[in-house]
Amino acid sequence: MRYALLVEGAPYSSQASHSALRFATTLVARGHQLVSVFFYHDGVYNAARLAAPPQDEPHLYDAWRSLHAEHGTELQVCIAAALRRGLLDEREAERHGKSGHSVEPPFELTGLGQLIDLGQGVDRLVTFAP
Amino acid sequence: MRYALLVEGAPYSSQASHSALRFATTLVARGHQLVSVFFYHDGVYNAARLAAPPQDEPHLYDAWRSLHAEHGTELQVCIAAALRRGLLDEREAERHGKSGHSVEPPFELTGLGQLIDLGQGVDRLVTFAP
Amino acid sequence: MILHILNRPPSSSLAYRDALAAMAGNDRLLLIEDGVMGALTSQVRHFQEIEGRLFALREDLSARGLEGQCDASVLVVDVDGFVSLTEEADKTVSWF
Amino acid sequence: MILHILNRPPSSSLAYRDALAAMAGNDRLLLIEDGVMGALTSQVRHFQEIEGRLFALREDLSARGLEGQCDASVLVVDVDGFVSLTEEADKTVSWF
Amino acid sequence: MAISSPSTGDLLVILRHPPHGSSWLREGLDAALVAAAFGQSVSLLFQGDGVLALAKGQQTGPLGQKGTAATLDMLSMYDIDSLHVEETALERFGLEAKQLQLPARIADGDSISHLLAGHRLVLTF
Amino acid sequence: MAISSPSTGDLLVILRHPPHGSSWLREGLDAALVAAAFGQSVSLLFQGDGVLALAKGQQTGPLGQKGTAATLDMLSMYDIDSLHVEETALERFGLEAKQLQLPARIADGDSISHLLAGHRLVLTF
Repeated sequence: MRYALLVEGAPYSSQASHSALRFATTLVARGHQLVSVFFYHDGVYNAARLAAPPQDEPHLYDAWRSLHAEHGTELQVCIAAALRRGLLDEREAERHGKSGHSVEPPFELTGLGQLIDLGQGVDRLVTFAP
Repeated sequence: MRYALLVEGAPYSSQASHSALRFATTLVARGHQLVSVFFYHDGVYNAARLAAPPQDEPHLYDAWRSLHAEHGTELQVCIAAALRRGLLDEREAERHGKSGHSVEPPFELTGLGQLIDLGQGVDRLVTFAP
Repeated sequence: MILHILNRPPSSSLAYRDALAAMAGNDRLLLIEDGVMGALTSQVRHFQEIEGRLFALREDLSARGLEGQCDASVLVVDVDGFVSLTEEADKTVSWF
Repeated sequence: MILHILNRPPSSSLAYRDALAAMAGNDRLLLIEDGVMGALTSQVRHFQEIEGRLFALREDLSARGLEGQCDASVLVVDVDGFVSLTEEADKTVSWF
Repeated sequence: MAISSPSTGDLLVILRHPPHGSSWLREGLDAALVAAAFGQSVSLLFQGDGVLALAKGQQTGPLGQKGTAATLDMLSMYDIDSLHVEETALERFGLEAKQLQLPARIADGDSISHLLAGHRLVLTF
Repeated sequence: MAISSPSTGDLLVILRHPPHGSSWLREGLDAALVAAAFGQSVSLLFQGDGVLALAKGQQTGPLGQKGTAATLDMLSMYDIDSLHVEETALERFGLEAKQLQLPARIADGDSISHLLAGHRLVLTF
């Protein structure tokens, strides 16, 4: 089946990201396709490229990147939720006249319409909330 | 009296930052001194320098900066809570080998001991949680 | 006297129960943010045991269009009154 | 059949009430994260009306040291079983 | 005003959080508006604390925080007129349907589960 | 093992959240450890869902998420031995004091309010 996940919890604040990653690797192992993870609400903080967790804790940012590298899963971040929270890619940073950026590929800022498309286009959408 | 605030909610996700700022301006207007605002838990996201909220919504990051500029209130961010969430100043970015930074003055990364110092050193510590 | 501050409504969160369990006989409780929903006449029974010591923040009631439905037993204060309550208390404790 | 997913415990959050109100007669409810506290024998009465359709995630029980206190009426599944439940359902709805 | 209330459609958005205290309500309404703009048939269910989204007389919050009352006025522009409000939640807050900012159909237990079953996608906020 | 339990001190940390589901518990324990390292007298109150922090047999979470059981073992190294656990919460979960990972004094309503009154600073997590 084709799956998508909706992640709405900030990393390290709630278990949502941990649960979603655990679910993601399991569903892929069962032969399903994970098309995309969409980040909304505080879930957008998962895309913060500078995350520097302690070495004895899971590195969630790297885990998302691995998911993309190994399974081609898209990492889509709601742009409206991200901008107000300080998560800008190079293009948005330039557009807002800011020096530096906080989001980079494979995470991509995208409209909320992508979530709606996913919800209708995949077989299962599973939400992990804080 | 000497006050400090503890802010634990992410901006735009919960009302905590709005409430704290409203309380802050009111207490200063009543003649009290606001020594410091300490950011912990998801409150550390208030220090994200790239925040770009819509123009018709309150700009919380700028509001914190004004509080510092007008009243000398320190803006202290728990460094352990910040690093794992991707909030690094120039020094920490260099120390972790990252290009770019996401926190800059007047926000300062500091140890949790500062919160304890504040709690014992001021007359009132008021917590705004998500 | 301690000022307790609660920002969750009793209609969805049981945080109010922990707050009440920790209150001494002369402590006060201030409802703020979504917590002001507890001040409605339909909800205020959850705070029956502290009648006379229950406050609600006027600005947060107004923003939600609830000022007219706030129970008469609740002491409504504005933000200036909130600061004043913290002055009068020995310390504050927040529940969420 | 819808798979409902709940991550809040009935001991502090009333989210379970909204989930139960939305469940049809053959829907299932899976407790995950802090929600697994609802599977304890001391708490499971909150889910009496859906006995036989109440699941709890084994890994989240174990992490909390609660596997031994999980009520016998609760169907315990591992993450593989969680994925399997989503396969069998028409869709999933999360409550928090 | 007539209240249309199909219990089927493309997307059901369940709104369980009250205005101002968090961004859940606004983010849920945004999802509904975007889906409608994409031509999907959208229903809203105001459940639990979410029924307070429909209270009359809401204002801006501290520092001018916008709230969601103005967004509700946009629903009809986007042809979202399948609005449902949980009966037990209305009773819990002592509200009556006629006191609400918008007309909404009263939903009891059975009609709520029918709403969930009747929509291709269900999102909770 | 003797349980000392002063109801007075510099800092009372109230822990109301269970392990793993959020970072509240860990961040509250961190605040307690830092205060103790600064030479302050610290008491802990496990209240509500927070009593589950004391459950035996906790393990790491998904992806190796650390949890807080190991941190509890550090409390005595920092001379934090004023531990209190809410009686009604223990009963709610069917737990008995002897089943807990660490010895803690049972706190009823009166002793909880005395704890709050007796500490210079109270932080809730």
